[in-house]
Amino acid sequence: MTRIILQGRGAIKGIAEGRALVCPETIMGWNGIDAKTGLIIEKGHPLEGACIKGAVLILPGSKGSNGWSMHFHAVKIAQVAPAAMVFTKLDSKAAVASVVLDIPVVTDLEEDPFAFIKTGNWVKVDGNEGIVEITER
Amino acid sequence: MTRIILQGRGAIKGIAEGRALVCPETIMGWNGIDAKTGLIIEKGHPLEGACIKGAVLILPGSKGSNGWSMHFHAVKIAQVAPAAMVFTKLDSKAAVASVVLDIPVVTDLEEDPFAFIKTGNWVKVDGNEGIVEITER
Amino acid sequence: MKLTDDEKRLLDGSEGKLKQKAMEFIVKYAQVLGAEELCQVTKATLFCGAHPYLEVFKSEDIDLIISEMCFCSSEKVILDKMACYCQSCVSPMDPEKWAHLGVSEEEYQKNQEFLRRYLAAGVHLTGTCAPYLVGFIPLMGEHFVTSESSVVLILNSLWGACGNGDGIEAGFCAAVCGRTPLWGNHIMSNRKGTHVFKIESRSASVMDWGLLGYTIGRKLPCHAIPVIDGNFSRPDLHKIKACYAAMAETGGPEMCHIVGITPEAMTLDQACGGKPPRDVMPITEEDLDESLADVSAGGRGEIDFISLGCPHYSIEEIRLVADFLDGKRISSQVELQVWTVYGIKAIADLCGYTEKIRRAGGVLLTSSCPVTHGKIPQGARGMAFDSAKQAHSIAPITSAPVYFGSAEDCLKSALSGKWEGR
Amino acid sequence: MKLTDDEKRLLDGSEGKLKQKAMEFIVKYAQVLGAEELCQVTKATLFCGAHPYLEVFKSEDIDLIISEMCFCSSEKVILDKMACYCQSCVSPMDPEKWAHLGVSEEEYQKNQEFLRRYLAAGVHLTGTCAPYLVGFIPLMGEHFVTSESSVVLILNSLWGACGNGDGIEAGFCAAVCGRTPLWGNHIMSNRKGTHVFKIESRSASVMDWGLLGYTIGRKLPCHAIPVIDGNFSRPDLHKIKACYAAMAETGGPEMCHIVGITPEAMTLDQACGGKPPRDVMPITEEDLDESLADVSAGGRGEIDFISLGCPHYSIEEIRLVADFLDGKRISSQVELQVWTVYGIKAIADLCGYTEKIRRAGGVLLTSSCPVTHGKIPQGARGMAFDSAKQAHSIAPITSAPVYFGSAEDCLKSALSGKWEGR
Ligand code: F3S
Ligand code: F3S
Repeated sequence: MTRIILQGRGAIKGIAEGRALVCPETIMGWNGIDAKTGLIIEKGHPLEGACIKGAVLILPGSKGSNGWSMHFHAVKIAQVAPAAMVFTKLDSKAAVASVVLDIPVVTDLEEDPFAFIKTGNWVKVDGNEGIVEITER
Repeated sequence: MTRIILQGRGAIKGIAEGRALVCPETIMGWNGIDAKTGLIIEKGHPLEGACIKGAVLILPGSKGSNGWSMHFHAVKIAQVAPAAMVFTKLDSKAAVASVVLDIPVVTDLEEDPFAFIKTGNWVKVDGNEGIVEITER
Repeated sequence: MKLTDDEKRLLDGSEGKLKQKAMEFIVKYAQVLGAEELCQVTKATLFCGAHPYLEVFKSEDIDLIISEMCFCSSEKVILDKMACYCQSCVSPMDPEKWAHLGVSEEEYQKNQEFLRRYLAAGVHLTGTCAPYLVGFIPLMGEHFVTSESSVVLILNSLWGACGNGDGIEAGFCAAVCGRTPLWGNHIMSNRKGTHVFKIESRSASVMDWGLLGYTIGRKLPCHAIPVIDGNFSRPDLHKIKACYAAMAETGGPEMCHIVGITPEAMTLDQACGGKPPRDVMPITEEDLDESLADVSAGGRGEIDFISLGCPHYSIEEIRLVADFLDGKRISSQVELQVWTVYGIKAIADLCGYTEKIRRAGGVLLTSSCPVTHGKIPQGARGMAFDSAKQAHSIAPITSAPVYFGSAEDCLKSALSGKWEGR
Repeated sequence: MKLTDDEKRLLDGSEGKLKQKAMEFIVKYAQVLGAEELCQVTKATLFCGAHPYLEVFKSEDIDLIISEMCFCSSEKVILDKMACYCQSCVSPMDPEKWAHLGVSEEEYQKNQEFLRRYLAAGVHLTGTCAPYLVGFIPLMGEHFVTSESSVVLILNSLWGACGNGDGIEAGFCAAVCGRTPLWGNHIMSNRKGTHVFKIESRSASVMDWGLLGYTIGRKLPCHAIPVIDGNFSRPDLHKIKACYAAMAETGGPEMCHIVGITPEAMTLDQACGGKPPRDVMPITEEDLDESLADVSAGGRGEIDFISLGCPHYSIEEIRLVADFLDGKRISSQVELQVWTVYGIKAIADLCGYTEKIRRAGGVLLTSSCPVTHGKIPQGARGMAFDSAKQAHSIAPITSAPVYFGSAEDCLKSALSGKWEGR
């Protein structure tokens, strides 16, 4: 069991942990996530069928419609929200989704998170300190 | 009796002569000329009440609405058109009015026509050669 | 003159008599200007309808009238097809509420007959002097023609599109053959500012911007391109259209840079093309007051005619009127007209704004304006407008005192029947 | 974070609970971004109506729904007044022909109830994803928010106005407190191109430009700003909106320079801010063909649903459809929808375009689109669109083959009932 620590900027405060869902191509909002179940439904997405509930999403940013945040909002209301999120870099849609979800978010990491985090890793996101801690197991 | 010759560019061909109406501030189209009589009706214009029929208009250019040419067009249909026109410099509205009236027009004079031509002078406009000939009497 | 093969075909009649006549006009126009080639026109607003100026041409044959008055052709040509995206400008009446304006059935039918000709040839009946409010959006460097002077200023200055003031006939000819002389504003390097106006006056309200435009138009020599610089507060589209409409009324500019706002004027230096301006003039509070005194009768005289919406109102401007009037009732002696685009009125209907204005005693009208229809009340005791352009154009054709003020001044006056502005 | 005194008052509740909640959201949003101050928002398009995404929130109390879903406030706040010029974006139905779409009376009433709330607070019910077609015109440097991704691209790129993609909640909050973080596209120096696309492919038609946008969106990395350069033929607004809508669908850009056309990109060098781009990619015929194969099923399958007007059609685009269909009759198996803005449809009514489309068997609708209302026919055998965006968004929610082609391809298919495009 190795433990890796990445330093970044805490965008939303709080500490949470969960299983990583790593999406190097990000997820679409519209037709990307089923609001009621939290399942990834984007056609051809490597994680199609995975559930974001309680997971730690590792994303480069957002894509597609200006409704990106609203789909995460719906997911939150349906109580299938992720536990935390890590962004390579924030764009405005990703930032709004972060505020809406109000879960720990870290961004602007000193190293590329996609080089260190694999789907299934246990990841702890500390939005207070801007730290992402990865446990491979 | 002196005779002065100004050289310019012939914009519309043909030769015509008449009494000069000199308008250093030009004339408005809309509310500037009465289409049926050819009378200058612009309030406060130095030549208010003068008739453009058969006259040689000396103008710096156009002013006001894009309907400038259409008022001269109406004047032409009503057979109260001027005989010729002299412009310091053509703008697009003055050029369209020139085409519409299809009377001799000279522009781009080597000297300032307002320095040489007074209302009432007899002026011959030669659009073929680009010459304006002024007879003071 | 350099003509392309397509242009030669238009000129030699291969594309029909109409296009030939139009092309002949455009080529002659180009020669008068000294232009060496033509450019392609892709958008046009045209002065369609049974306008009073057509009455000098005595004929019952509408095709003959159009041939002569639009295409300068004494030979009859049939207007069958436009070459580009065309919209109609204002006509002399509202397409539905014409009777309200005192238009006779006969006048209405005649106007309809004209409009139907243009429609059949492909001209959208938008009926507006604010075509940009319903999607008339040329891009930077795109060539347009228009029958409305404020539209020339707005599209050139705000969007970097290219158009000259031309004239009604040149507009029709260009729209039919798809060409206009490559001259003036159609050449980017000709569009540099020559006269800089340093704003030192107020510039907060739509009314302030109307007075600014009026003042600049007054002070500007012929053939000059003004640059608005100095201490002004950032305008929006409503202020810009009030400003440019007034400016085109008192002066002749077709391009007006606003430093930091219009795209060819991100800096003063860019606006002037890196050259020193020919003149730099301040615009002071006193200048604005002088303009106000020029365009508006002072005092608290009786008002019985008020018209808002010059250039035509946007949906937001209509809402401000509707909100002001909501639950109020205007003076019974006052006729209050609010002018907009047909399509924008539809949105106002849906939003309930039209009804709020109606209940208060006013009326929302489209596709014309008092200056254009000319049916202003005889023997009015006083008229008020929130447009310096409209006030300035109406003054010579009425003996009533004409007042200019803000929309709110006008609305307050509608309630009291007396001028409530400055 | 630097807040002005006015902003502090908004935040401390002096301006009421609603503005406080909105301001709290905006400040938090700014902090997440790392923005140091806010800027003033003067124009907004907002996602109003009883949208399906709201259904996760189980409540009959519309104020509670709006509080949570628009303002992220679990406490009830009353939406009483917007702080700037606001228009509604698409809602899930046509305001008049909703029954035609299979919307129930109950759904209609619920939508109306939502819309009335927004209207009362000052939101114009324009109901469109093409707000610029009815006068939504921010100037260069003016700050706007919008719920529609193609609008972000168009207003930033074409007019130099300033907006980010944000999100629905951020849009509502900004429109209510009049502020948004001064970050991203709101800062002129952040808007420089990073990735240059050299066009080597066809670029003549609206369809070509749709494929261009689709392709650039596919190829573009996250957080990049594309620059269109190379050999393309000059686009007009119709081509631009097809291009940008597709680009925002397949990628995430919010600014896209077009060299020589968009005002911040008069030269390639200006577009890139004088720096070498991070990448230069060609766009070839093969790229466009690949995109076409990706977005459109091939072959000549049966078609029973066709929708045009994404983004909403302009009056000119409607006329082209009306002229094509005039005197023809579409296949009885085909439902042909043409979508536009409510105000533009009014002009189409006046011009007789609506009637020509109706007589041919099609229908002109407003204020929504198939992607938004979701009422696409169950068990359709094939669907066709002239928008790469619409085709791409519909594909995942239907099992029918989805075709993309030109408007003409779609109209020919409407006549034959079979796909007539490539
Ligand atoms: S045409 Fe329009 S610009 Fe004013 S004078 Fe009439 S409302
Ligand atoms: S909202 Fe508009 S942009 Fe297209 S997907 Fe619908 S028509």
